Amino acid sequence: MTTQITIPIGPQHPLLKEPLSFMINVEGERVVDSALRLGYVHRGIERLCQTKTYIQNLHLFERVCGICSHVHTTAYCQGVEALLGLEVPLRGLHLRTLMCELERVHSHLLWLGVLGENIGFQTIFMYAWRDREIALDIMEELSGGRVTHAGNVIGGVQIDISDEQFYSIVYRLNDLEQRVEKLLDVILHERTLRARTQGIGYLSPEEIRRYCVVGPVARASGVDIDLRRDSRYAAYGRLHVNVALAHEGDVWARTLVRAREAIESLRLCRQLLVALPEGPTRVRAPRRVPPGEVVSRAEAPRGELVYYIRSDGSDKPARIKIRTPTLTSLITVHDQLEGVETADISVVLSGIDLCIACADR
Amino acid sequence: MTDLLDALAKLLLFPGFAFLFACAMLFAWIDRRVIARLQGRVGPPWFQPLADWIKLLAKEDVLPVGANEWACTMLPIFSLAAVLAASVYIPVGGWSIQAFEGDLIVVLFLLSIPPLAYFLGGWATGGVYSVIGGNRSLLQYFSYEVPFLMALCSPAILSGSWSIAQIAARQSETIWGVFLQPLGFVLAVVGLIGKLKRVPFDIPKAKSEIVAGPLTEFSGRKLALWHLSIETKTVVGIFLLVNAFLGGSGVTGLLPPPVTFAVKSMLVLLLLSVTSVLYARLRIDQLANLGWRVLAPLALLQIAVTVWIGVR
Amino acid sequence: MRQPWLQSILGRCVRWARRRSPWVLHYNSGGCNGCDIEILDLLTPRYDVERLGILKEASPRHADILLCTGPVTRQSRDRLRRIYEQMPAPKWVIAIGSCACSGGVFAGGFNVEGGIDGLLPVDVYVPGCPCRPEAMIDGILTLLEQVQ
Amino acid sequence: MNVSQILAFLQETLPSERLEAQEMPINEQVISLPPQTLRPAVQALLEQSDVYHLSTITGQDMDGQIELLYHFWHGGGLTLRISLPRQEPSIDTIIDLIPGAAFYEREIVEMLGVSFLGHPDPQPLLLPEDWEGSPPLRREFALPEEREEEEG
Repeated sequence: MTTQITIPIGPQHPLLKEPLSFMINVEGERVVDSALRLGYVHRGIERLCQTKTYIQNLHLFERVCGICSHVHTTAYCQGVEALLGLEVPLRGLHLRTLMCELERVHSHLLWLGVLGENIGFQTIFMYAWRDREIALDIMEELSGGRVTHAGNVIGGVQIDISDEQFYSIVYRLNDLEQRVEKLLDVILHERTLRARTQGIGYLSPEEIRRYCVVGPVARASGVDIDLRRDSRYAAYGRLHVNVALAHEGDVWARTLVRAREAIESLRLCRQLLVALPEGPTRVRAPRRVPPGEVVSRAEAPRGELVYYIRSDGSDKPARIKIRTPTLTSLITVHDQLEGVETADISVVLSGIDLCIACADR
Repeated sequence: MTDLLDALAKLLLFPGFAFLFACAMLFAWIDRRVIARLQGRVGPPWFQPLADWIKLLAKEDVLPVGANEWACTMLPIFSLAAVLAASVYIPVGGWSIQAFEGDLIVVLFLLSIPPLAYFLGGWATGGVYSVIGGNRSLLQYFSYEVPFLMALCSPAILSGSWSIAQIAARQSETIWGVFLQPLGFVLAVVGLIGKLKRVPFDIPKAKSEIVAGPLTEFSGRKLALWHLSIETKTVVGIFLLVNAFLGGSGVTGLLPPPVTFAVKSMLVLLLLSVTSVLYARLRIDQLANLGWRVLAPLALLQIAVTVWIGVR
Repeated sequence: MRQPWLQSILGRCVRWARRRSPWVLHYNSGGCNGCDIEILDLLTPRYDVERLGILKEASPRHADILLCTGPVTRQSRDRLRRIYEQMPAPKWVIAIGSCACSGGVFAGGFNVEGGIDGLLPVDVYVPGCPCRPEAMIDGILTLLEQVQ
Repeated sequence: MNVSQILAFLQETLPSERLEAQEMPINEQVISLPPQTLRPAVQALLEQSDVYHLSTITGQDMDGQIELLYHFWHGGGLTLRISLPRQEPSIDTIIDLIPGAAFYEREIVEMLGVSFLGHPDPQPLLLPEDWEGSPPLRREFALPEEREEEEG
């Protein structure tokens, strides 16, 4: 049989939480070709931010993506602070990093749940999201927001932590670590999960390098890049980050990498809390930013996040360019999809951790 | 006249269609509730399946342009009718509406009609997801049906009768099929999961892949009938397994027959619910492999052993 | 079916069923994902809306309530309208989140057309950026109280 | 590999230019290149150094020219700065060297109207197909709000 049919995936499809359109040509049950259409969530943020002041933009950039909201403002604030020549107090840097790591835990657990749902494993979805609530609770307690936190300001953070909170948070982090380890155990041993994810969506290290892929997808193929260790921004210079690596390059390896990263993040959170210095959490920042340009990088849950900021001396940015990690892995989808079964489309797409709001901006 | 009334009451009320409908709602609720509890949730209230059903009945009934309206109306009815017809021959807690020597075969035959209606339903609406779902359901049908049939043959061979009531009676006198033929029971349960399209064999209606499979374009009353047909099929399938492997309503001790039967049915339902919590959905080729490389040979082995025992 | 008493009983049954079995469909027409993951959160153990009979459906044909998140972008506009048209009556729309209500922070962007109500008849507005799951449950229940 | 080494061998590949590295905050080095030397420079980077990761390409509308910034990451930041004329800007594509640049180039095509010579599929990435008017990141493009302000 050589007749091809076209399956539309999206913009509205249960597999996708956000709109994105894939036209997938199928021969029998095998994928022959795929075409991607982005832009359903394109809000023109890079243009819109030029009409807002640096402080208003904090609010906007937090909403580039609702999952990794804190790391967006981290990269943005870090860039603006560099332009201003501000030295953020150590306590502020620690708290900023703490939120980044909590966000990573929440993002990875969220992803694990979505993968579970996409391969028909409802229970994993329920358990991962139940455990994720612990991380959300801690973030809510610190900042007042479950998903967007408004924790970062230019010059530091506007959150602080008291002694009682310290103990309760450490206690809950330990609890969460045990739960994540249990989930990791399931990933390692559950046979149907392995049957669905092993050998699917393979990317070789060479492909990763050629497509400039970042984050857990790259690390699952054995490409060792992690800005937390390589760039040592925020408080990461004071920590020892163990980078989780795998070499299989398939969706299963990505699952493992993400689960191990979540455990490592919880460990980092404890390190950050124990070494939390005394002092102020922020310094005052002027409204106007001197002319100049800066490239600010941070490691989002999905990989390298790049902000390019140029100031012309006014209180509004002249140009801000955001490159989100999802865009890098979207390029590889076409290659990953070629030749897989139609049933595995959902596995491949969830494997790269789609965040269309990030990719479209 | 009284005979006729009696027969009608049996057919329509108990243990006929009304009873089956009530069971379908009850089983659907228990199933959802058990799954929810195992996933750490609360789950729906007891009237949930009924509310869903009434709501669907009262909703607008639309079909996409290009769908075959006649087929789309008739297929859910066919499917439901086949299940109801099968239920007539299955003894429930000691009562049965109809029985004759060989009704097992009739039931098995009638139970294989709904998958075909399901497949045709996918083609009749004509949506992409529906057609793919329909094709998958047919492929799946080929994978589970043979092991399922062979697994249900062995209790019949062992008890020397093709009547469901006879098989159940023989087992409750001697020893339950599940102890004598554990392999056969496992195969029958796996086959039943495939028949009911439950996780891990919910391939034809895989939500994240093809939306809702053949039912994607159905709405309103037709969807309600499809749901009812699937829910009654669950009940009939469970009752069949209870009769064929667990000794039916046979008295095992102190409990009266209807209670025994109810307890056994609940056990099988629990088994189905727990299985659907424990596994991820398989791929269609993985299911075909499982069906033909593992289940079918095992079923053959099972029959061979049964015949050998029967001869001795 | 002409008898008024029969009709009133049937009507009551249907209203009872509709209030207890709202199946929702979710479409993000351009939001930031924050509200979307909170909607998914409704299904999980802490909020578990299945106890209220709420199911998240995959096909527009099965759904009663359309949960819209995000502002309407130019590309999403036609798609959103089509999804709404595919849903069988009676159907309702809930705008979830500030941007679905009014455009929110994204109002004024070159690709953004504003809130959902410029396109579809919205029954309930749930503001918040992002909305808390409790607020969404409250929004759905507010809608159900009005169901006739 | 540090930036002075990179600068040295880039200078070797492009003997006719005078290359200089400027510093940007947060560990970033910027080297300005004329447009026609971009491809040889990228090729040299890929072949002779361990720089392979293109983070992104930023395009911006400066006063007299369109600027493209190719941001690389190799343990430190390296940015290649290219200036193009505002009228019909065009430059050679690099996606045959770095396939990962495909989306970034497409975005610059639609957002700034720069054409990439040799790009196999330069259709819009984010904007709707029926987009009319000037590319949204050009200076002459005004948001509805800004238009009202100008008129009012």
